Amino acid sequence: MTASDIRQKAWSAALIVLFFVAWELFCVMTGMSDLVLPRPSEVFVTLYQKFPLLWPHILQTLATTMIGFVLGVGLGVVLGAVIGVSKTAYDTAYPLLVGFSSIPKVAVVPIFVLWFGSGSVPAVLTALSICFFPIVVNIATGLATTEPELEDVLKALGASKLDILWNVGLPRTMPFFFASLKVAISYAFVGAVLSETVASNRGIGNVMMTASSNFNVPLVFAGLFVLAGLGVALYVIFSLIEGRVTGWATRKNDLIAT
Amino acid sequence: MTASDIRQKAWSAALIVLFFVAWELFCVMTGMSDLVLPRPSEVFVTLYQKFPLLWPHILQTLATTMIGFVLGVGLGVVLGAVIGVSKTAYDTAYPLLVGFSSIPKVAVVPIFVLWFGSGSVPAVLTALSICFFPIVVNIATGLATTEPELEDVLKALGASKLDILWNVGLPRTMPFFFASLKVAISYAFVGAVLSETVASNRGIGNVMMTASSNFNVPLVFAGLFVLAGLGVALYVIFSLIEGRVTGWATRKNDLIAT
Amino acid sequence: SAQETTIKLTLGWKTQGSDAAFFYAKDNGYFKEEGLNVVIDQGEGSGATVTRIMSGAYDAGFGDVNAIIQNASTKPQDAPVMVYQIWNQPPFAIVTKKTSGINTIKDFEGRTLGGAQGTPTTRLLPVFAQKNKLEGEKIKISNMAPNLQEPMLIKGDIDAALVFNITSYFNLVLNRQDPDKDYKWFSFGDYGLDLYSNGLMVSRKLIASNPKAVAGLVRAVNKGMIAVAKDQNAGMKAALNYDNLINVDVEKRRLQYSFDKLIVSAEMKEIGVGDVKDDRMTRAIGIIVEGYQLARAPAASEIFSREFLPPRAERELKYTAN
Amino acid sequence: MLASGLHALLAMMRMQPDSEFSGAPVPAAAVPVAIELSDASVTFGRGDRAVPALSKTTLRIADGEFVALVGPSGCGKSTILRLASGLVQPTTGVVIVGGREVAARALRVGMAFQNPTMLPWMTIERNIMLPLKIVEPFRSQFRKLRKTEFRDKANALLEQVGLKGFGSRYPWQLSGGMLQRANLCRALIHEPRMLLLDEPFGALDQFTREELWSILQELWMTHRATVLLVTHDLREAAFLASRICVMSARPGRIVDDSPVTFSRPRTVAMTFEPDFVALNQKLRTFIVDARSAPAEGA
Amino acid sequence: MLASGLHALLAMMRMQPDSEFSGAPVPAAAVPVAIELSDASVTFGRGDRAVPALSKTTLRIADGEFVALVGPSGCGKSTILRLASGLVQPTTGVVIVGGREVAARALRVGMAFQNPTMLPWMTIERNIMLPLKIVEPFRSQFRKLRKTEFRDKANALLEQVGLKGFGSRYPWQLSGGMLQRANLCRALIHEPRMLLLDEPFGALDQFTREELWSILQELWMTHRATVLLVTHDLREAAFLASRICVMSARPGRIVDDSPVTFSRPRTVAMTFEPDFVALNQKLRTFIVDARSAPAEGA
Ligand SMILES: Nc1ncnc2c1ncn2[C@@H]1O[C@H](COP(=O)(O)OP(=O)(O)OP(=O)(O)O)[C@@H](O)[C@H]1O
Ligand SMILES: Nc1ncnc2c1ncn2[C@@H]1O[C@H](COP(=O)(O)OP(=O)(O)OP(=O)(O)O)[C@@H](O)[C@H]1O
Ligand SMILES: [Mg+2]
Ligand SMILES: [Mg+2]
Repeated sequence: MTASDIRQKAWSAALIVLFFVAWELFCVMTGMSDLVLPRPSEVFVTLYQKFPLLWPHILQTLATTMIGFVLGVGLGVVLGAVIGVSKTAYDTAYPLLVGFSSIPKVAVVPIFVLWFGSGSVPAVLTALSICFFPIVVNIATGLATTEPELEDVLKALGASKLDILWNVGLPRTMPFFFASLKVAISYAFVGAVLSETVASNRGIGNVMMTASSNFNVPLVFAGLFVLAGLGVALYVIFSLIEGRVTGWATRKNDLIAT
Repeated sequence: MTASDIRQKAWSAALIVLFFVAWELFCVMTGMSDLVLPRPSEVFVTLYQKFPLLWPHILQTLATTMIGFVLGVGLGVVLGAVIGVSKTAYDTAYPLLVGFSSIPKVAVVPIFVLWFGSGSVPAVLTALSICFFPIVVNIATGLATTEPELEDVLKALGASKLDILWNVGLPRTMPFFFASLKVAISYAFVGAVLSETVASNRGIGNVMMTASSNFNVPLVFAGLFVLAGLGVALYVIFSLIEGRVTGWATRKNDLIAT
Repeated sequence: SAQETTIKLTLGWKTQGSDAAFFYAKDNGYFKEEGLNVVIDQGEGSGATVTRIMSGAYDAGFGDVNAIIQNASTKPQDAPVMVYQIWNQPPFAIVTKKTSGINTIKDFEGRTLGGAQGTPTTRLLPVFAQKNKLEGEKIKISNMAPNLQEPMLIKGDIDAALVFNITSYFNLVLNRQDPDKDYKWFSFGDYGLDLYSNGLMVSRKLIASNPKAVAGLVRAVNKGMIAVAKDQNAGMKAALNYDNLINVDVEKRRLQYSFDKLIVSAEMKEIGVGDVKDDRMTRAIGIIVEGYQLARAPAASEIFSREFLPPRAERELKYTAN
Repeated sequence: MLASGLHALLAMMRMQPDSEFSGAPVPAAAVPVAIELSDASVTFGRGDRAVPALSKTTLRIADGEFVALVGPSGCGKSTILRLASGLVQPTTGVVIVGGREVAARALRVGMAFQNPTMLPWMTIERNIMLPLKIVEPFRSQFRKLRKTEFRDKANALLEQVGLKGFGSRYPWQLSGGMLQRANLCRALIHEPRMLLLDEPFGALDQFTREELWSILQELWMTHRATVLLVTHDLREAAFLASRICVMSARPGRIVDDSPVTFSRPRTVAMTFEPDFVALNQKLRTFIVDARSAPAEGA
Repeated sequence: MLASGLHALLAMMRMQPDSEFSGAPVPAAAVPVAIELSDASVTFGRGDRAVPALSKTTLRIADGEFVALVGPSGCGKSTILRLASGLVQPTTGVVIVGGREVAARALRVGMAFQNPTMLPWMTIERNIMLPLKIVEPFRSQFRKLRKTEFRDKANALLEQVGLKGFGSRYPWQLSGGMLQRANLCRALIHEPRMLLLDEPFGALDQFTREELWSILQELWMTHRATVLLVTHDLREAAFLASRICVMSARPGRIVDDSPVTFSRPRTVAMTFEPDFVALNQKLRTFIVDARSAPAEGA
């Protein structure tokens, strides 16, 4: 089991490496200009060289993203729970939320800047406002589709709505909550960076914007790689938590007896 | 029942109207400059007056968004199915996808523009690339958490993996597929508009860009309202389909016998 | 310094060498001497500087006077005021490859020009055409983000680009082109559009509430300008100190370019750095009003205020490239 | 454990544990009514799609009675249990439980569903402790005692039904019959005043079943909760109940309601005695009649 | 319907429908083996968390045999069925079904799970038609016939089990017993060569149950599919099976394997005859012994 697990992981890692190799080859073979799409090797070299410079910006972006993300998750869970439980909330809030998230957040950043000045606060708010919607949707759907049979177990005991939500609705929704976290964390990064490109003197977004106005495309891509890396790192952390929390839902994989 | 249904809807509509009234009051009371946050009444007036001008742009954005969305859904379902079914695909593709979606698409649009020229193609591609991820995640999670008991029904008949996917996995995943559609359609609009602001001669994004450089913020917001409206309209359409397809999952609401 | 006044100042764009005067003034304590605590933020466009100030988020900024004219037309009470005109030559230009076969502006007819929406260059093209008797409707415009213009021009997707020369020149450099040898520049200033452009502007609120601070700010920036004109290397040191990500070689050239092409002119030598000529300003307003089809032509005094300028003698700028 | 919890329970209950109980149905006048269905009917769905599940039914169960409900498949037995537990509201008529119209919180209810629905994210132990987490007076002590006293309580119950050591398993790791026994434990753990059991022994072999009969009988004789038991096994009904109600085919009604007068405690051996067999026989005929009512879908 | 589908089926089967069948187990040498477990054991999980579900078991079922499997709760009966259907792979030993090692596609299998799992997004009718959608030769005609012949087939089966008119309902609109009957229909609809029934009548009242016994017996006598039936009801086992295997407590083994020689067709009346009662009695003792084996959790 552990051996096959390692083989599995090695195989996946190999495929990921393959992806970068294919990209490299594609650039070399088509003679792609590094002003359009730099070779990954070039990007990694740039990343390595500029890392000391990038580091404070990485911390800045990571911090704002995480704060926005955590707040977004909190807001998303609460809204999702309300929408999943109340029909009126569903009919009212859903259209407003869908409408709100159809709006490019770039248009909202200047408003945040006006109210809170440039820098971290707009980045946090943008990350929040871009990442909470997938969570709302998945929590609400999870709650709305909870099997009534499971809820009956608690209802028969005279449990309150809150008891039912807490003991049945939310646990049942966990797999989809974690699924939405994967989407939310990616988008939180996008939001924070977006805000940084518009209004901030620090952060990866700012670096990328500066680099891009200098046509330093490898540095832009180094920024993108950093973002991707951060996203993946957080994804891995959530995956580990997810494995513990939602094991019951993916029990299928356990059933193979060997 | 129908009477209470109508009351319900009326109540929701009232709350939505209330939202705009609150916004209006907020602007009036804080003496907010319309350069930052125009009053909704102002926006609606602008929208009404400029509607004939906006109309071709709306069609353009709607068309590119829909094409990108449909392609994104297709891609999302396929990728989600692969990831949900295969452990290797899960380990390989998930990190790459999370990485990719942590990248602000603004950074990718110029590449699309340089390859495919300015106009509709980059808009479609951006919409696609921004909207498929929530679908992948929800399909994959839905498949991974399908109750093995349900799959056993087909497995015992000697059904192929594809049969099981088609007859158990996908139907079981439908509620979460529709949930992700709500997220995806919003983001598809964001993507298309984003691309239009970068390079295009038509579309809401283009209008908003021009309006914003003219300091015509009410027109920018009119564009945002159009986007929100389109998002909500499509959400309503999906909701209707969803109601038919996933009624079994939300049967809870039917059980109240009266 | 408990009585220090905080002033939030926004640049026109991300950190650029041409902003060196601000960084130099800050680093050398010129602002402090005036009792000011100036917080410098990067900007999102020289037009957006005006919105940022109008919305109240910033007190001052480095931005485009033409955007003030636009806003002053409709919101005279809110529009910021230019208090120190830094670039007295317009950077608006059309650039094309020498191989494109465009030799005179007449050749633009029937061609596709790439332009960023709403930038003065793009917006003033009809006036440009009209003043030079071109058939405007024959010139096609393709909208694109500013940083796509040069790549699309190089790639041949567009025949010419509507640009700011100071930006585009260095974008071409960064795209490994030779902007002097292989490109042809048509500057709007040479074709009847004699406009002013970027300078230091402040909000009306600040003028009303703290005119002393405004005067101090202008004085400090003026000292910075004069110092940087003498020693660009010191200017670049200050810029690097503000933002360690800049490309010093290119930005230093950009700084020098700004002096060469946009700041040092016959007019500047005559009236000193920071000032404008009212009649030229009035003409410029006329051009903008026409180009943007504004409802009202603001007076030059609404746009530019001479009130805070240091005496002429203190505004004697001697530029020596080093 | 069950014995240990007894003292607290008895203090809360009005009845003496060792009253020489005859097995006869408690006269309705003497003892308060625990469950009362008055002309209650249930129809699921609306309009064309309406499905009558239960015809107008009147049923009165006294506090402390043990009533068995038998009848053909689909006649509405589970529906009556769901009415009593407040999970379903009557379409017409009234349901009063523990003196109040809405049943849910009126009495401390223990319910064993026909389909043993365990929450899949909890171990069996935690599933069984669920009522303690929800229902007062246990609820307020849950955080304190869940790792000690309450868990012991759950494990003692599990041991009694032959599931010692399975507490830490997840529901899907148990066989059908094991799940059903765990389900029974969950219905009992909070010492309910009203016990609603929907075929609690259906998936068990005869011997396990008979053992559990005796345990349940003993429990009832000490605690005297009101019990409503749905079963298909007439022997089971006759063994356990003090009164048996027979229902007709869908949509059901109660067509017979007879006391069971055998003395307690009853033994498995008694079920082979002529009196007992005769009762069974009588019930059989009722059900044969009941089934003959046409049962068609909408 | 069942009769109408017969001709096609018989053509595919090697056996003559009306051979005068004695009820004795078919000798292994004479008839091909349909299911063969050789020293097959099943352990769920790994390491510390390993749960032995089935001890090394050897069981050989000939083509066309009707075998009943009885034993205490949790002894591994369902596990044997899952082995035979290929849902579970043996931890040790070999399972050969229809001559091939991986069971799934070896034989046309009809399985009724202990817990009637219907797909909740399909009506009962469509649930029942599921095997026709998957299994050849029906599969290739499914698109053409699903609105006509196949649907009629499903509805005829539903009528036979007393669920006429319920085809258009959804699973959650049916009672426990009704679901179980629908579950049986799904196991039968594609005229399987091998029938795996896990307590198919557990939730049904005695009469419905006896009716279905007769239907199943009739079906088997005509089609001669191999049947493996898990049940807790010894009368049921003796009525239906031609061979009864008794299992010991968890982890189970087969402790007794005896033929049932009563002539066919058997009737309900026969179950009260002394011979029959004696067989039951004998089985009871086996099970009492089997249960006495200690059954503890890990
Ligand atoms: N949620 C529901 N929606 C529609 N009809 C329902 C629903 N629940 C039950 N019914 C119908 O109500 C009738 C009675 O169901 P109930 O479950 O009470 O039967 P039962 O007596 O418990 O049967 P069984 O012995 O088979 O469990 C059945 O015909 C069933 O089809
Ligand atoms: N997925 C699983 N994981 C772990 N243990 C399991 C799993 N499935 C079954 N078991 C264990 O295997 C043993 C045998 O289970 P099985 O379902 O075969 O019993 P059974 O004979 O059918 O019992 P019943 O008559 O109660 O249905 C049980 O002890 C059970 O706990
Ligand atoms: Mg029932
Ligand atoms: Mg079983």
